Amino acid sequence: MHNMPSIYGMNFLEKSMLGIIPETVIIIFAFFVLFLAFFEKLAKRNNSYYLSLIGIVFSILYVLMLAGRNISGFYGSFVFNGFDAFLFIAILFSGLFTVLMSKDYIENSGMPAPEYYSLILFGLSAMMFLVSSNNLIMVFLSLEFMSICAYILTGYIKDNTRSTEAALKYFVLGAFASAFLLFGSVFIYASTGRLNLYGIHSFLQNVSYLGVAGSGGSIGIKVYISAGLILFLIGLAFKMSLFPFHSWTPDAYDGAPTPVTNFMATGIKLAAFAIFLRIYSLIYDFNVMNFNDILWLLAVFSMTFGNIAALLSTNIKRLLAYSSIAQAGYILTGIIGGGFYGYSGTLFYLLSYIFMTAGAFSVVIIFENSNLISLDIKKYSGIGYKYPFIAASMSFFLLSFAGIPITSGFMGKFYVFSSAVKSGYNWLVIIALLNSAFAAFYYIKIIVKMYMPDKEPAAASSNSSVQGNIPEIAGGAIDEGIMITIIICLILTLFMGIFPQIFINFANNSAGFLWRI
Amino acid sequence: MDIKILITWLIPLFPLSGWLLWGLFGKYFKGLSGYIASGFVGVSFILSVVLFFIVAYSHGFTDTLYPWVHAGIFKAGVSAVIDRLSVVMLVMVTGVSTLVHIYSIGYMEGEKGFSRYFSFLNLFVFSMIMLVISNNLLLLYVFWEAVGFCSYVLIGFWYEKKSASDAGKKAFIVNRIGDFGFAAGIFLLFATTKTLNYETVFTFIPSMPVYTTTAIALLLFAGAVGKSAQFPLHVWLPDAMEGPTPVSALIHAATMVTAGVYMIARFHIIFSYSPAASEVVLAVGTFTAFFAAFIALTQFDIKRIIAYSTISQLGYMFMAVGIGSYTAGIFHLISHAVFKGLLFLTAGSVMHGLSGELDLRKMGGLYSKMKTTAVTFIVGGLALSGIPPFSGFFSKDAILADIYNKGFYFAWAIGEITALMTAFYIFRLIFLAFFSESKLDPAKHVHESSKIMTVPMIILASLAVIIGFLGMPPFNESLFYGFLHTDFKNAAVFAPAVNNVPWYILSLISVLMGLSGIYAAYILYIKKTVSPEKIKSIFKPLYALSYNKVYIDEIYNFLIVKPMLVFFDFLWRVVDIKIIDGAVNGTASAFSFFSVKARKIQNGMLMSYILTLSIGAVALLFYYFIR
Amino acid sequence: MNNYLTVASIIFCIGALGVITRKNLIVVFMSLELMFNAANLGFVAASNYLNLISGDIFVIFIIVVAAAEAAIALGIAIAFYREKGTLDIDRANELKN
Amino acid sequence: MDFFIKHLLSVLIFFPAASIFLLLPINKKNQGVLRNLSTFLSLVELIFSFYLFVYFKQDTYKFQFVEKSSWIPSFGASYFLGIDGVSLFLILLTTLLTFISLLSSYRYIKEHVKEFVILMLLLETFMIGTFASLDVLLFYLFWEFMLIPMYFIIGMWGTGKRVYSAVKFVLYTLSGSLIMLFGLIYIFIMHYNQTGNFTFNILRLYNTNIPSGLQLILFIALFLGFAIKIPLFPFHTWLPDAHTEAPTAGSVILAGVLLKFGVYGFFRFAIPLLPEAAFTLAPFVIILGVIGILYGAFVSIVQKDLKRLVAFSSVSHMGFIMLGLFAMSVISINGAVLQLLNHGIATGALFLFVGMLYERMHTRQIKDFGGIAKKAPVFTALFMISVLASVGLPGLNGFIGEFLILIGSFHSYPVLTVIATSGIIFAAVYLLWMFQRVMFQGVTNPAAENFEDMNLREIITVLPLIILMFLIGFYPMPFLERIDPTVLHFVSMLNHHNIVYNVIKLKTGLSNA
Repeated sequence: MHNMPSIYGMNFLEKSMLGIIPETVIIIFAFFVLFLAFFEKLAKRNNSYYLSLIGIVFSILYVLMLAGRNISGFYGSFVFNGFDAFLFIAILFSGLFTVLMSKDYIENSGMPAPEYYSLILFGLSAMMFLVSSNNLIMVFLSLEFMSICAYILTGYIKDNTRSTEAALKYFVLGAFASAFLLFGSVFIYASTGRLNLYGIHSFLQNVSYLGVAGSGGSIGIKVYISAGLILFLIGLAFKMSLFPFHSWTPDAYDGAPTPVTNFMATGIKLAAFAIFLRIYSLIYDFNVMNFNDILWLLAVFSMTFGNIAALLSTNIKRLLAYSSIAQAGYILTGIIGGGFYGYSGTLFYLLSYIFMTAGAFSVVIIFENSNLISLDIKKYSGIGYKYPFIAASMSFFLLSFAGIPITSGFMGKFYVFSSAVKSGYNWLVIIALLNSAFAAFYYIKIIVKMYMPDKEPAAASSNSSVQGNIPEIAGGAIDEGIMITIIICLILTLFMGIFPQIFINFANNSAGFLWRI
Repeated sequence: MDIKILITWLIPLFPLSGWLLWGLFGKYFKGLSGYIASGFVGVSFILSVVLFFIVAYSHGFTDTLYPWVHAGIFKAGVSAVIDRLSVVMLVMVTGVSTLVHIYSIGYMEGEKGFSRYFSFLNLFVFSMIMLVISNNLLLLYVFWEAVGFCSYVLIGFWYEKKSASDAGKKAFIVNRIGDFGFAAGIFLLFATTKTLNYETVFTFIPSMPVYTTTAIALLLFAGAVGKSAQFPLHVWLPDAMEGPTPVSALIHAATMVTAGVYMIARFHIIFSYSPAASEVVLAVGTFTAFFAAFIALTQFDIKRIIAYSTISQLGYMFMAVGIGSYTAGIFHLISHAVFKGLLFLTAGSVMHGLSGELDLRKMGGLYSKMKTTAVTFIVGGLALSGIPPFSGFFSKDAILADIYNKGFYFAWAIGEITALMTAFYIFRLIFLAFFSESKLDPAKHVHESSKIMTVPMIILASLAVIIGFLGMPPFNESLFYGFLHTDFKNAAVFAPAVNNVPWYILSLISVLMGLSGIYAAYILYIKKTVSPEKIKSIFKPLYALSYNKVYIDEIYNFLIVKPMLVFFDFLWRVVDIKIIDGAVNGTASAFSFFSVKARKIQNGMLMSYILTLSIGAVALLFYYFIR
Repeated sequence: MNNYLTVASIIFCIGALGVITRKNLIVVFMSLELMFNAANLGFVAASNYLNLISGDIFVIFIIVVAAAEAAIALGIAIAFYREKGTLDIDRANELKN
Repeated sequence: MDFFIKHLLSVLIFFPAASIFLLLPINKKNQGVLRNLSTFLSLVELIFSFYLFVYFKQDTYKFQFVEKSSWIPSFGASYFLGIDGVSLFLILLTTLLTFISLLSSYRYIKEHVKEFVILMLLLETFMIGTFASLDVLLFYLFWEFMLIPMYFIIGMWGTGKRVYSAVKFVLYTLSGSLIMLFGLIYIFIMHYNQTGNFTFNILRLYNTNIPSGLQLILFIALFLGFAIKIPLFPFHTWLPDAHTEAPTAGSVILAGVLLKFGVYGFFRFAIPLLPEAAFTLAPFVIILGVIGILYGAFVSIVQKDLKRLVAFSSVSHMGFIMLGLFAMSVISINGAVLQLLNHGIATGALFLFVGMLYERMHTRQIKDFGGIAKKAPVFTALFMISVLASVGLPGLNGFIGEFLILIGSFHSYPVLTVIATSGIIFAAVYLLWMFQRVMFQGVTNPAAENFEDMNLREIITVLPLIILMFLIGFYPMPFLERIDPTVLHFVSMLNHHNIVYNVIKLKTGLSNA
């Protein structure tokens, strides 16, 4: 409650502006990139690509400058504190990766680059707004902003039926879900009369002091606010792609251009979880309603459904989509675990998650760019010998998904699960562990394909056995952007797996900001 | 280091080094290895004789070479006990081994794997020596099994013959069955006394509850049954005749098979404190003696006949130790070692002469062709059938007299009948092989064996004549008794002498038995006043029973081996693959089934997606508001 | 105000049902708009009841966003029609399993 | 030098991993260099590990070569290494077997040599780490990642249904160890709730006091993880497949080292952490072990595939070890630990010989062999020695371990011990029968006609194992006197727990009355 006065007290515009500088930078660069589209000459080559990279880097620098500040601007509809700093960095990284990995892809797709990059930048800024927004209006607006960018990006590739269809589905479902979110906020507003999150917080606090919201009291408020929160949760759960609000995930991931898939899988998920975490931590203290057992159900269903569905899927993008549903379940475990420990665990997991996902998708893109290979996993057979480094890193990311030690995936899982055990959700953890046991199967299935082509090594001589069906990378050379992405992801995944302490410290700081509210 | 201790450890050292030499560098030595090996064993024979006199004129001692296994309270060292019993055994073992080694040089001449043969023979001698002198049960058990292993290797010496390798395997496994009991006995002993060292164990025995003692004794005896081929574990010994004959002479007549008797004599305190166990020993011994002799009556394979006679003679020894007259048992052990070794060597020489012929029906009239062999064989035969003044007479009568005087009349009667049968079958063999008209094909050139083979035979034969006088009756005033019985003075007397019939009456009876057996063989096979066929037709079922070795092997095969194999196959094919692994793979397939179902939900229809979403929403609201 | 909210909820449900049942893309979009407007109604009612302005502000924003969404929607619809030659959403079944 | 000894364990753990960087630049075409270099490196590692043996103080149970530095403070996890008499020999076994299996695969591994040697060295790093780490999280890190190189080794160089076996191996063991992870996390949290600070230091976690009922559940959780690794009777089905399809080197490492981790886990974690549950459940574990002994032996008798036979024999041997461990007497645990080494040595050797047979005749079916003894005397002699060691013939290593186990267990579990003892009979049956059919009798398969005897490399490969068989058989003291103090301390610790436990039971009983 320490900064309550600063919320309702007078704020200076500069201070408010200071809070949103990173977003602003991104937006400005987005407009630059967009302007590039007007000049034929500039639109050629990769100006927009580099420009957006520069923008993101700048914004990261700004975030680092602001880190540690605690700003609340625009009459409390924004806050910027350690929590946001952490998530901004994460989101910007996911944007960075998305941009890095989309150079060749966009060229191959033959669509104009500037618009694409500007959309990504806009999406990024929207996510950052969403994270730092502290007001139901802002939440709704930035959510919609983000989603609209995502819709467009999903359907970005013209005359590609899959892309269009994905956009269609994503849009209809997304709008449907945000309608729920909206209606939820109606109820919340109606019951509390506040739109500012801190306001809601304080309201609930007072009510709970009066012993109303708890057991008994005026049923009206209790019912309204619970209904509102549930509807709100549904809206966010959609973005977090939790079962049963996941149904867009596989199709959208599948149809969308792969960099965009990566964007959705990392950025949007990150932002959604962040805002959910913020709201949840606000309402958690006083059990307005016992959220946890609903979340419990969602988590269990998500991970189980995701893993089981992924078990037999043959298209790698769909497989990753399903696995991301499962991962969402794991992340939710941390939130359920709750408390300082649980939240920092969740943040840690989110961070590690974006790195492994980005890595995996960039490997997928490499083979997609060389148009010889489809998304069918069968086509991956034997690439382990042709491209040792790429295959090795791919296996490493997959192992990280599976949660095998010395990868960040293990540390994250360990963190969130132990937090859940700490608050006594033993069955949840057992189920989650069993899940990750048989989830390992389909991750390993890909590794099997890459390294163990189904022919006797004795039969064919050393290398010719695996040369046969392997695609040549188009033009032989792999785009350096993607390689950079892979290397960064590899290093960070490994590093977070072995020496997680420094990242845990970051997560602790930001979680601390959550907690102090 | 004290000289006698040095000697003690040198005795096993020589054969051991021999084993290593031939085992590693055998192919560089060629024929030489035989002589050197015999030399080694000879040296340890001389050393043991020296040790014998040292002990005879001083007293026994024990020594520990090095601490071997120390784990917690479990302590066992490589340590030897040298007392009169062990030196007697040592002299016997090394002596017979030396002769057999020398004999083998001739017998195995030109064999492929000559050095391998001698290396394992040396290893056997080493193990046997260690078995005799070992001072704790762990060490005993170790070499108890080691000798079994040696016999496994040597029986299967001609491993390319399936029958040979089968026999070796059978010997090892049957012995293992016995050792299983032996091991259990050791465990029980350790569990009760917390030590395996002989003296310490023996101090505990008198104060031990008798049922424990009995249990221990019986379990140990199981080991003896296996090792000394007593019923029902006797099946391996006849098959063991697949091995080279000197091996049979050394291992399966003189030394290894008598280890059981030695063990009981060594643990006489345990056995004497448990009358029940001793009863069992007596019973088993008696039955086996009779049973084996009965089978031996009708066999035609000379080595098998001698093998069965070995089993039956071992039965005598067990009778002896079963009634607590350990000295007599050991005495019979020694004399039997001599004359049975002799019989085997001579049988080997016969085989050698006939280039591997074993079937009596294809022999005859060999006396003229191989005089030395024949004479020595007859000496052995007389000794076996207990005709004075041959050693067998003294030793066997010592046992039978004791049995009678201690009042086990039934056992005594059986013993006498067995004596009769023994005399009959051995002389049946002698007559058929050496005297009756020749049935072997003239093409085969029969020759007397070389000196290197005959000399050991002659030595053993002469021993068979003189050694008996060590036990000049009355036995318990004889030299041997006087020398050895001091070792057994601590034994509890559980079977006191009830009547004191003078020895000459009993001896007379048994001598008559022996003579009548010989006479029966004589009229059947030389005079032919009664044709064997006639006898055969009269006792047809009995004959069939005896001829087919009482069908023991068949029974085992059908009642135990076959069902077990079927059961194991069932375990593997059904329990392992179908049930357990089936469960494992079943879960996997179950998951993939669910996966198919789950992906049905993702059917690509926008409406169904929206439906799922809104159903989920409704469900959540509902879930909350019903609570 | 409960009545207002009830009405709003009913409208919302109608909209949802419309989205679920109708096959024509345009109708689906209309139903979505209906749901948004249900929310608007709720906000207006609430702010009126609570004598607060923030609800009304929210409504303005919602309308704006809805407009933007409609634009996207039509864009997608056109693209879809260009490819499939129809607006039947059941034809969007290329991505499955 | 002093520094070297001080950080010997770290050196041992990370030397193989570091040596990978030496191998990476080498072109995968020149396989000879790769083979020789990797073998040499593992030899160096082996020599390093001898220092461990030399500088090991044998008169104390305390952990030695201890290294401790902070790793993840916020989990209380630290880089905490140290060995006692048990892990000492297991580490030595690991280094030895890695060297041997690298040496053995010169002929077997024809393709992707580079990947192979790299994976082997990686595996070595993780195996040693698992034995050396005294921090639960560190242990788990090493423990679980170990699966991956092994999985690649089976899957890439295996035969027949290699992929199936590899995946089965990984999933089976992984599911086990994840359940185990739950148990470990729970204890970790429990310790936090009691003391208020996170720690993964196993020595501290020993002091967590856990109610009996909970202990049972947690013990079962840990039990699953370790029992699958051993593998104990009902969880053994991954083993035959993995063993059968794996390349020789893989089988050697799998049988020689990986199976030991289960027992080691029980020794280091399950039993000391949850002593009461261990005491309560010991009879059941022992029953499973004894079933395993007989079952493994029975099934081995009817096997047609050599490797499968040896695999099932491992099940039988591990049963003995479990019996010894859970009888919880000093003697039997001494025996069990010694038997861990013996099993590694004997079974490793058997797999090497089976591998040589396979290299020469390209079959593993017993019926295809026969009459090899005549062709290859040296091979026969050494093979026979290893077979007899596995049979448990006195004078060879196998005997000492089994005897100690049985004689130690007899006091508390006479009947079960006697049943287990009957296993020695069946061991003789299946191994000697196999040996007879493979080596003796006439030559049936023409391929056996020109069966060349072992060459120098192969002799060098197996010689260390053969020597060890005789050494342990005739003079096991160097091993036992180092193992004994550790075991003594272990048992006294348990007995202390046991007394407390009985006291509690007494109290509760009184309160109930």
